Amino acid sequence: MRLRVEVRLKPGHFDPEGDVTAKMLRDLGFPVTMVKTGKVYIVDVESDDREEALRLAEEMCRKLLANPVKDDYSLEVLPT
Amino acid sequence: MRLRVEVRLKPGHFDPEGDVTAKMLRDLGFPVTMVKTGKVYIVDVESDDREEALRLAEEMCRKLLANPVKDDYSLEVLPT
Amino acid sequence: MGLGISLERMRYLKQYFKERPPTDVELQMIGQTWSEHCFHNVFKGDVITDDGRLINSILKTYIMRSTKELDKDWCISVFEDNAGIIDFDKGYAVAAKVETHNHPSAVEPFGGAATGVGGVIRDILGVWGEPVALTDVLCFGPLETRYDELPPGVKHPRYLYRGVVAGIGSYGNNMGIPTVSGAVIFDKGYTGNVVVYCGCIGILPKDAYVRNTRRGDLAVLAGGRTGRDGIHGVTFASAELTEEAEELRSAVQIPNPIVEERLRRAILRIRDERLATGITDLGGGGLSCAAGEMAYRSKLGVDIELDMVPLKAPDMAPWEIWVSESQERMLLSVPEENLERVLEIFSEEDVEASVVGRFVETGRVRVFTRKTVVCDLDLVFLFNPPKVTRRARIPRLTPAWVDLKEPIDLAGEILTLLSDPNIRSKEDVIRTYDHEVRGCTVVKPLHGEEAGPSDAAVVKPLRDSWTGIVISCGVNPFYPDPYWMAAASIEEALRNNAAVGGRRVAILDNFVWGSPENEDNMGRLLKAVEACYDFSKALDTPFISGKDSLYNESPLGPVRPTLLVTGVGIIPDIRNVVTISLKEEGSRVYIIGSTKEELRGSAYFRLKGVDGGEVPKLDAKLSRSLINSLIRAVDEKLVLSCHDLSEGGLGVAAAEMVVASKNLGIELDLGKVPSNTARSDYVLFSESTSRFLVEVDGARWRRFEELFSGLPFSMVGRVARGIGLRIIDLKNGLHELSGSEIKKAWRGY
Amino acid sequence: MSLNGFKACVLRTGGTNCDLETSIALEEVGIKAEIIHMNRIENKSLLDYHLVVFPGGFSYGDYVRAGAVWGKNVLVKLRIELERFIEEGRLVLGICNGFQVLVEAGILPGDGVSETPSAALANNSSARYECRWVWLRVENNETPFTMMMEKGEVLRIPVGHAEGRFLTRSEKDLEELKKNRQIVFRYVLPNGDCANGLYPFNPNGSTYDVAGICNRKGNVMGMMPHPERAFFGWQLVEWGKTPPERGDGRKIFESIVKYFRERIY
Ligand SMILES: Nc1ncnc2c1ncn2[C@@H]1O[C@H](COP(=O)(O)OP(=O)(O)O)[C@@H](O)[C@H]1O
Ligand SMILES: [Mg+2]
Repeated sequence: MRLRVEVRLKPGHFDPEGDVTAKMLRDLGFPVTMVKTGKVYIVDVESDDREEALRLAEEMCRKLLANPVKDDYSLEVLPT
Repeated sequence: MRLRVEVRLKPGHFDPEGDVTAKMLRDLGFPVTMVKTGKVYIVDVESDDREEALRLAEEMCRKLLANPVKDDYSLEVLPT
Repeated sequence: MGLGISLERMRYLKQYFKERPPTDVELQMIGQTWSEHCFHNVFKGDVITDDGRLINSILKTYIMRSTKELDKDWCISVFEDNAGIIDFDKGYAVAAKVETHNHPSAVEPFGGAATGVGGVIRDILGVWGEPVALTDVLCFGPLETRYDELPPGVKHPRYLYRGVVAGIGSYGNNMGIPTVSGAVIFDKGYTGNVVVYCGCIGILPKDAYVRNTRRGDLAVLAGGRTGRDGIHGVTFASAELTEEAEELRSAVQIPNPIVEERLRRAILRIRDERLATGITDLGGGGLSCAAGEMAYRSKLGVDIELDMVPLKAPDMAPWEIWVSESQERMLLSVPEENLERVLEIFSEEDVEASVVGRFVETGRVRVFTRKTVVCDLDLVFLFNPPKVTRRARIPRLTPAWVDLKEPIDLAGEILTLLSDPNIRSKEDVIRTYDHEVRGCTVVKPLHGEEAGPSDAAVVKPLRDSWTGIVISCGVNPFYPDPYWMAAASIEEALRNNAAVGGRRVAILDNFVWGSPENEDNMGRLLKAVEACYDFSKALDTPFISGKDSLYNESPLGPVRPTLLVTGVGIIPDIRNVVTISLKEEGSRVYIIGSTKEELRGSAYFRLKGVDGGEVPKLDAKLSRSLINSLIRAVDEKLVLSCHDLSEGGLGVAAAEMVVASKNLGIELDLGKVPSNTARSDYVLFSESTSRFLVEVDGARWRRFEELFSGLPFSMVGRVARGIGLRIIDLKNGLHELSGSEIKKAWRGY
Repeated sequence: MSLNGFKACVLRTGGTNCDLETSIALEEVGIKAEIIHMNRIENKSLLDYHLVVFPGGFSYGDYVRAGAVWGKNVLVKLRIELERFIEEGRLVLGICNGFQVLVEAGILPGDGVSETPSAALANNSSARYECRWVWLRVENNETPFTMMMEKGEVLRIPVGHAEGRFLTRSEKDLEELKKNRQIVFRYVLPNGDCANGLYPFNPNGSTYDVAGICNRKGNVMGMMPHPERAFFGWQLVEWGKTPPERGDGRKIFESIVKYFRERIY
């Protein structure tokens, strides 16, 4: 099963990478007011069960992909 | 207008970060066969026109956010 | 992009391929090997001047000749390998190399600058050196440039500045190599052509410098995978930057410092176990150049199997694999019996490594894919194409009179100069680079509690030796006379080195110039290299390495011709280094050297918008005597602090010493300065060469004066507490600046 | 064999880059330091050492998050041994990336090891890498790492990082840390007063100016500043006329020796 995990900073947290990207886009002449960044992981898990796959993904986030102190995440099962 | 830009490695392209992540997840006991990584940018542009906003985002990808050698990207206008 | 081969060379090529047509792999290899970037066609070719001279290779005639004539026994390898190598201490040698990465940085500033750093680090690894320090000199257009001044294809200087600085920092920081020295220059002459110099200094046990590839040795490719990034980087490096620059992003390599970090570990272990017979980095031209050069210099041939090369992307064509300039790769020649151990080390360090071929006796480079030959070239043919001939028109600088009223407010002029983008603090850049990693940095780029600008950086590379490497640079692109510009740059590198106590300086030249097909550009280049010979010889400082980047052209015209001279000196005991901060109330302040009305191209004249008068000239004999005496004074511990006089002259140098000091300032009497001018502003802002401001131990000044007897010098004031600068001008007027005013102007906060 | 017979294991993995200077600092105070790659840790037993050090660098290229991959890798490979190691009162020191690793591994600030981190070292509020000398105040001088210092003493040590902003889950967690005297170092002004977040004295925007913390027992410590870069007098940013004998960072290493000497294994 193919999952899509997106990890983003919790609201209100500094996003220096986003800030720098925004500045660079403005330097290039784009009318950009804000950029926020996030990470995407496309994960293939050996499981045919949607629920189980999502449960696994949840656990992956807790254990590795996100730091709960500063990150939010969202999960999605992708069609294959 | 708020845009969502997702930049991902082209299919078949070597993804060292994805490989490290997959290995780590497997070491943690997850039945993971593959991980591919990507980036998300949430970009606010000063434009009320959907088409123009998308065109700008396209250009941002060509000029900065994506590397034509290795990256694909997808664009989306987000509801605000 | 085309291959960029001249007509004459086309004929030579046709001649070689009488029997059969060349393959695409062969054509690509030839294109890369003969490129300006790899072959240094202009520096190694002929030059015909408009005054009727024929010069055979300006590199040999000027730069290499001086080194040869100076014949220093401490020069171990010069102009040959990836980096210049000089003797150090305790059986160790120092390796140094400086490169440019202008074109890539112009289209992809982060990746371009980062891979510039990555490349020069591999040059050090490529002579078995352990990198210990990095340098960077960056030139941008003015940050406040208006968008409507930029033609299509030219990126805004601010964008380039941000990207380049981030790229340099990211690579060095990730690899754990301190970036200790450099410069940042802003000028319209760089708006269309950003200039990015990256340098690396390394250290190696002298007996580990092995270059002995033998027949039968295996060609081992190690490091990152080969991808489509950086294809045609070398031809791109000589292309004019036009509107299509966007599309050229694919010619820029993609950096991955972590791969290089692991590669470094593995290479140094292989070095320490003496397992390989040869090594080189993959830079311009990728595998094609590395394999070809390694075979050619060992008088061998090489067979390469492209199928063995690990790829980043599927479906790469053979020629793409052959010339790809993907980063973080090295080629080693390994005797068969050591192969297992070599692969074991690579795998322990998580570095991918594959045997991709073998060195053979054929004298040819043969490339196979799926067992068929796709390239079979004679190396002698490949490395001896017809020479290129260029024409040079010798420049004659038109004299101009200066019409500038002497200002009343000298203090105000100093503050304005201190806040000039080219003079003010570069803290925003410097602090984003880790300059402390490795724990070897003795003199930091911003030194002292008050973080003043150091003249040179000092690192202590060996645990059980007090000897330090002193790294400095000289760059004066604003002096309009190329001959004296080069002279001043060389001497500035030496002066900066001496100011902290460095001596026995070796230098590196890096030319960034406009198209050599333009006779005026070529003429200016010729004058500059002439000065390189004259002054490296006269100042007794050999060139050990260098590089030229020509063809820096954009829709805004050629780049401002820029010569960077990097100085690598030593200090026998780092505990004797001299820094810029004032140390003691009441100690004496001396100026060394004489001040002349030499302000053409100076920061002061540029600020005032005037051009004229004389450029700073150099009396090499005097310079040597002054520097030698200064070094003796340092060794006798008479010098408490020191700063060289360069951009902004005496006024700025004195102010910068105040910036670096806590609660201490300088009283300065301009009437005491040995000079040939009657104007106070000229005394303050002249950029005459060979000058230093020195704080001397109040109790031992007589000895100091003795050391300088017969030379131009004078006590010009004292260090005082609680003041900034207190200047008495030639008419006995008083000009005062507080320490905090000075600091605020220079730091911007 | 070193003078004291004390042994440190300085771990490294791809991207670690401060292992050498950290080992030199250890050796200078008489601790035998062995640099060991994670790829070869299987052949070793941590229990042969008195001290484990996670040095600075960019382990795994900061993939996923700074320190995250190495942190989990440590759990996978060393968890049981490391728990016992800590339990027995042996010492663990994380510097810079090493601190990030200890937090991501759930070793700090907790007690023992937890699967999800309860603190974070987030991006600097200046949005960039910061290499500068800071002033640190010793908040707790009763840990094995600070025994040679005075409480309230101000140290001069440099930082070099882009992700050093210490965050806790909640105000309550922070109070807990204070109560348990787990805050070891704080960024302060040159005169020793709290930085209160003031840049550049607090170089990264850390909560409560936290620069280094320990576990409850005090035998695991992580800190963002680099004591190994302020070890020798000649490394210091200001000398006066001649280099001083020693830098403040040395006190951490000397404290470790003192602790070992006073404790019998
Ligand atoms: N303009 C120059 N001045 C002095 N030395 C040069 C110059 N160009 C090249 N060299 C020397 O030639 C050698 C090969 O240089 P280069 O082609 O840059 O090597 P690589 O491509 O391996 O980095 C080096 O030792 C370098 O110092
Ligand atoms: Mg090279």
